[in-house]
Amino acid sequence: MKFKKFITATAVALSMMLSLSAVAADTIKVGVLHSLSGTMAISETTLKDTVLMMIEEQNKKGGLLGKKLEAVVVDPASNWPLFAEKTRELLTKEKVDVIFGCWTSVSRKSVLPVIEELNGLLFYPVQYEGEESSKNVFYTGAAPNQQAVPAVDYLMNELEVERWVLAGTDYVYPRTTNKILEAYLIAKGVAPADIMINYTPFGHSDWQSIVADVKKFGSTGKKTAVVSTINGDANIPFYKELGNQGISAEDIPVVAFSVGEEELSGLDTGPLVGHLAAWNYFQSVESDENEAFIKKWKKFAGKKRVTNDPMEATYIGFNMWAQAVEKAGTTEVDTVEQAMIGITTPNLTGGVAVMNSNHHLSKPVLIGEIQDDGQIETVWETNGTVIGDAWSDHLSSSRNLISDWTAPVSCGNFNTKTAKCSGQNF
Amino acid sequence: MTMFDTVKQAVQSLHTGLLPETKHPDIDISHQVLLYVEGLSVSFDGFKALNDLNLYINDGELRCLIGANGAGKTTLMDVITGKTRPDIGDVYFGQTIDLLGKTEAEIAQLGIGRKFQKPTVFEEQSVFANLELAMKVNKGITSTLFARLSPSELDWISQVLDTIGLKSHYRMLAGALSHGQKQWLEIGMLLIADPRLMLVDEPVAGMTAQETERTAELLTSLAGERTVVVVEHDMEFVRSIAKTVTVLHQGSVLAEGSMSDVQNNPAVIEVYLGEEQ
Amino acid sequence: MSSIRNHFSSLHDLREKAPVFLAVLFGISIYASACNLWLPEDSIFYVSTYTITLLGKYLCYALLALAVDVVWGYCGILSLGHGAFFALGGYTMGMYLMRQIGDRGVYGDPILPDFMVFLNWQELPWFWYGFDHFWVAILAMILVPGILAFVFGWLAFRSRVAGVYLSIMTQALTYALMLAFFRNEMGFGGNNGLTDFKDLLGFNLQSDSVRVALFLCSALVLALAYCLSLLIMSSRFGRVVVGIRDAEDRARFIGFKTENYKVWLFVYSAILAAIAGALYVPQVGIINPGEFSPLNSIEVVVWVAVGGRGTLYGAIAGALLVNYAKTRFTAVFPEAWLFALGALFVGVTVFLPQGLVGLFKNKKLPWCNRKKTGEEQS
Amino acid sequence: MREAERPLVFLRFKFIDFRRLNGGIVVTYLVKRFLALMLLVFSVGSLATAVAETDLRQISQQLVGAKLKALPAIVEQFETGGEEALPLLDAMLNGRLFVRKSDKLIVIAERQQDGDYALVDALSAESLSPSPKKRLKKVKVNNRLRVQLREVIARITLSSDDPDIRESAVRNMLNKMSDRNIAMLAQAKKVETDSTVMALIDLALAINVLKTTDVQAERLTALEAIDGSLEPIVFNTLSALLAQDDAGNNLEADTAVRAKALKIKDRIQQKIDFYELMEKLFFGLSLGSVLLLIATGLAITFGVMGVINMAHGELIMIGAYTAYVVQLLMPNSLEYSILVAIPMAFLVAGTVGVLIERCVIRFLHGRPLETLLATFGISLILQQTVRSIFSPLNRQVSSPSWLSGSLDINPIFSLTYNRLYILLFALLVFFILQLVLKRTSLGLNVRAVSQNRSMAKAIGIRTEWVDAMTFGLGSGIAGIAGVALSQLTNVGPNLGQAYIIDSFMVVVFGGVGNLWGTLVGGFSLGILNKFLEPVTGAVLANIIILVSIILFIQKRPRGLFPQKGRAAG
Repeated sequence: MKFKKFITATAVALSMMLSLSAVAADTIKVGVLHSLSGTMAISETTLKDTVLMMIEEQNKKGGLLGKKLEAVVVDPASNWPLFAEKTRELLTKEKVDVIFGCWTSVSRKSVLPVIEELNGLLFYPVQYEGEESSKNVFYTGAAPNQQAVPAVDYLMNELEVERWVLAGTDYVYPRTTNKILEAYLIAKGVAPADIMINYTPFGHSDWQSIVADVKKFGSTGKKTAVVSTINGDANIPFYKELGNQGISAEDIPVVAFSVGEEELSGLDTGPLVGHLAAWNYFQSVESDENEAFIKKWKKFAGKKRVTNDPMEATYIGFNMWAQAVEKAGTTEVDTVEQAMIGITTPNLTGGVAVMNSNHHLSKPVLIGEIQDDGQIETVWETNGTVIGDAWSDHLSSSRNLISDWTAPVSCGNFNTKTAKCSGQNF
Repeated sequence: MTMFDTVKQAVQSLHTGLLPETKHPDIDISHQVLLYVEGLSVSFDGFKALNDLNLYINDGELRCLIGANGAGKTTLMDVITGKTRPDIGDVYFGQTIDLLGKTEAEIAQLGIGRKFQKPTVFEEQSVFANLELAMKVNKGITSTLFARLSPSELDWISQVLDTIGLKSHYRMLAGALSHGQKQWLEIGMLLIADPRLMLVDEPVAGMTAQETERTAELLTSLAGERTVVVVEHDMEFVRSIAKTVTVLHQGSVLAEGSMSDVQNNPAVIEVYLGEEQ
Repeated sequence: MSSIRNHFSSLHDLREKAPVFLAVLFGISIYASACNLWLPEDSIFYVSTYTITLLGKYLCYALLALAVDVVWGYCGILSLGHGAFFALGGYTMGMYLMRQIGDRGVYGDPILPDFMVFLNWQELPWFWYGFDHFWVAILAMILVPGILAFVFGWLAFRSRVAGVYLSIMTQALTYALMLAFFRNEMGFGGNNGLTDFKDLLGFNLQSDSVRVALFLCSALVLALAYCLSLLIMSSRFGRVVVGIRDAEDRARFIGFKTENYKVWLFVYSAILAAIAGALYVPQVGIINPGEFSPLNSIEVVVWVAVGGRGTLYGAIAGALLVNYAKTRFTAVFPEAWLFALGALFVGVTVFLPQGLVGLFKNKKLPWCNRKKTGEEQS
Repeated sequence: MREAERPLVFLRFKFIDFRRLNGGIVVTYLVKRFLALMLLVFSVGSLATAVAETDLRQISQQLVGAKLKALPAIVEQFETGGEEALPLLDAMLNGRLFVRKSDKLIVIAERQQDGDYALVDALSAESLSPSPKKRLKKVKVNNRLRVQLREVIARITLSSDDPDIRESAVRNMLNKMSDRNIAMLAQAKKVETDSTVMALIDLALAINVLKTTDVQAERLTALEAIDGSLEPIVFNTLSALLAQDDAGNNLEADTAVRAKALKIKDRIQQKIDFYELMEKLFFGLSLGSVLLLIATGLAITFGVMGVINMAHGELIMIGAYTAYVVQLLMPNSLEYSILVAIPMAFLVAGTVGVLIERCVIRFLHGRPLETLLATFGISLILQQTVRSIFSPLNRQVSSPSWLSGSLDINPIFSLTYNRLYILLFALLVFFILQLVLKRTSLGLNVRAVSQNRSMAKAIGIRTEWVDAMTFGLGSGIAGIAGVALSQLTNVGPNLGQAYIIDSFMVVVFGGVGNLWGTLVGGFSLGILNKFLEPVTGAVLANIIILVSIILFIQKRPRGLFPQKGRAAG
């Protein structure tokens, strides 16, 4: 008898531990998949807060389709396999209707198979290396042609740069970006000897030799610039070393793609002043939308908080999704996905963002100089917007690929030469 | 049956092939000498622990080494068993086997057993397992992986347990034994390994008078059959077992001879016994 | 006294200890699998695929913990680099899975994995050859970590590097490997690692039944590894190893070439870790250099310490418990996880050197006691 | 390569035509002289007519509301203002030039502690009442303008009284050899008294001669004048002289000039090679000094006490955060806060160390592996604590001015001050520590306990106290290392983790229990790294070093300088 009872008790306990059925509710669930701990928490926590702010605001407006929005926040802890696991949790356990999340490329790559398998919807708000277009993902950050290429154009045309240092952290985004830039520069007639490429590990802090090399490279009398895809932590020591070795922004300007207001806040920006950053948004941009957004953000998150480009991308992504849901009248993924294409919403720089059929946005490109108060002042911008290009035209491997999620192509990587769509699971 | 008989019987049974024979390489003792130590010097950081030491141990002999602390007794044992490499000198086992190039395990497998100054047994394992591990069997990995105790091995362990008086404690963890019992266990581990040469470092420390007496008997009974080198501070004990005594002083041999010879040696009296009296 | 012979045979231990463990392990796995496969989704007993995958992951961690326990708990070799073997095993499996993608990659290249295409590599590096065959991957999974462990162990143990030195060296080893695998030139996908797997042996990795099968497979392998380790540890070999842990000099002076034993055990453990890694990768769907990070390896050690080192089931229980706690904890209170983990480290080492298992042992649960005294009398 | 002011372009073309004529050399020379004369008259004239302040004010008022594109023309006008305009230009260069919105006055603003800005009239230098930032509008400046500003400032300061300022002015013009600048330099040469500045001017003129003249004798003399100079421009000029076109033909026709240039270039190249070696050595020593600093504390806790302190990195981090907090507490004296931070960091990290020892480590005596795990747990807790208090964002400790910039030994070899000071500081810390261990009673006790604990206890040394103090000492030094690191890298919760493996490697490589080993180990690893890096890249260099240490330890398990003796056996 006792034994039987024991068995039953164990079985009940087991099923309690293992099976947790979700309670159906009449809310629309929004998954937030940003690391709140670990190395990426610094950057990602801000985006989590942005999504929460947007949800709060949307709920004040009465929610969507007559339902309230409910945020489901999980912490993938900067651990890439955990991103996949948490995505599965969000989609199968929590049954969220959309996910806003990821920062690093590797986290997106980790999430991708799961989100495609379970047919979820992900909004990815960070500038990235391109070379991807999934049916289930909308890329609201910049593709290389919306950040790197225009920045190089600016340096070449406005600052008459002739010699190029492409310095980056050794991971896929800098690798791809530099590959694209190298091809681009050579196509523009820059001699290979005038391009120096350098990779450093994450968190590199001893920049003495590299900066000395850059100095040497730049002392041949030709105007030299550094195109930096150096990641996060490694930046400050890099700029400091530049300053200490007597290289000023006028001598050798550095244009960075991953240094934004958030990274600069609270820092002594002395050594960085005059160096450049290329983004699609700066907090300093003067527009009504931006002013309102900054005000809301400071009210929501605190007076000292700054805004940055991935936040704008999140803002645009969220607004577009809300519009698409209203337009589709449902949160069902396939319908929303189709409804998304062609949606327009005001961006924060006074223009309009359009979601293109390749799941990438049209964005303006801004080049700014870093100021001593940690803000970035626009010094140049593109005329109008640039359409995000999922597959770079400058890489031999992807030259023939296009992405178009409307019929009749309906493919993320359609080879225009062979007229074939490869690598899709559906 | 006295314990000598037990041991002798056990040793005989071993030799008559009860145990799977692991062959000792032939040790050439044509000159009666089992262990040659010649011109041995060891220094630590400038301190000469052994200084041009010469020592010859005959086969079957029971030799006592005495000397003040720091005289080099333990270092000598370390060198013989391969733990310490000398700066210069030779150590030969028999006529032909050079011990210096060999590791501890190889030396042990040649038939040189050692008991440490501080009793060292496998504390987390039972007395039985301690003896099992020390037994003279193939020590290779494959054979230990698939080893099963044969009845004769079991008997052999049982006899040694009797000899060392731990029969009733065979399941006990060695760590739970008293200091004296650990000494016995370690002696048992020496016995069961069936060594040709036994190096015994302070065997009676921590033993009662009675146990000391038994140890003395045991060691004397072992001599002849095997060669025993004992290091001991307890003069009474040394006197009771020793035929030949070697006095070490500052890393070299000061005197050698019978106990009484040594006791009357003026040099010894000055540096060692003199201090004691 | 004659009973002792039985007691000293490995099979005895297996008969004694394994059945309970196996019953619990298989009971839970089969229950969960059945609930997943045959119950409708709205049943309250339904176990989601998410849970299955999670459990599968735990089992892989448990196997890794077992591997660490074998060297640390039994032989006193504290390896802070077992994550390296785990990751290497994972990479070999990942390479196989990568090759299985074939021309279904985004660039549609029939041979080159995507990351090679976009790094402009023209042909497959030599070390990727053969990985389209499962058996090559399996062979590599055993050989690569095995040989690494052998070379490292052979060098380290022969020159008597031990204790904390060895721990620091193992940590340096995994750190060096992490840096190496981060490099894109290495040809293992750099920081992104290997991902977007499609199928394994022709089965679609994303189908529920394959996930369940993988989970059951993990359970089976864990059970096998447990039994094998139990056999080894209760053989004379196991006693030698424990002897080496407690008094290495003594073991040497009774004729054991301890370094050989250690190398052997280290290689065995590395292979177990590699198998764990290989099972882990298809279940979580990604392998990247983060797995080499020294922090991961140290975390494994704490699982073992929490469970109780020197007992195989302790290590397994520790891995399952800590990971379950981690999943729960990080969901509720992410900020505090590091505090909890840190406190666990300190608490266990200071107050529970024997781990949770030790807690039960010291309490002298009635049935343990009875058995012991009973045997004492026989 | 040749830069010319726009109005001169036409003439320059003419002049090239002249050169093409056979026997036109003399004519060319005359034209050149003529041009110089013209410019001279122009510039002297502009300097002579010192512009009254009112005119300057007029110019400066154009800045109000000016677009970025209009600014270069305005800046150009300031040159006529001479030294009067310098403060304004300097402020503009540094982004401190503002327009007061109320009266459109151009002011130089400096942020005060209370957040308001102290204002000074940009031209009259008259102090004005402070104003909040809202009421000011910054005069925009970008890189292009900065370049121009520097040139204008250089031209103005060419006649400065201070030879150092003149030197930097000449150096600035060296890289912008317009004919106008050359003319100014030639003029300045006549009145120059300082030999260094004179040499630089000569150099500039000589390079100009090389570029513009065909007279062999003059060019050879010019080559002589630039011989041995390490200015990059000299090397570039020589390279240009020796350059070949795509077909392999020499661009320079004059073989004598070429031969001489080649000789000089080789000589300079040799020097450059030598200084590059020196530079690498310095980089290596500098990296080594960082390694030494982070490892010294560990050498004490690990080497002397045998405690594996995995929280060592976090103690370094605590030191760095202490520097940050000290800086927050003394916002008025940023220049010296770092000096205050050093003893503070020692105390704070030392106290934390003592706490760790008292609360955890003493229970784990003789169980090194457990200590390793427990201290690792502590490191996680410390990290998360810091993250909770200071946020996960990186904090930055700003560098005082005496720690910024570099000591220029010659144009191609300079030592950055922060690295230089850290190198000296590391050595200082090391030797003080040696003194403490050798000469004080604490040191004696520490050594006694480390060699024979029970004996030390028996003779009445309070081993527990000594343990705590030793651990505190090691931790305190880790804290000091943190202050030094705060000058080099980010101060963040992960700071410690980045260094823990490195510091263990140094200690193990150098030999545990031997501080000298740590010194040699740190420096040799640093130098090795910096010599490998250019060949293999930073990542591979790191890997190679790690692997070689692993192999080295197999060969010499006790490191470079093993502790000998029976105790070690």
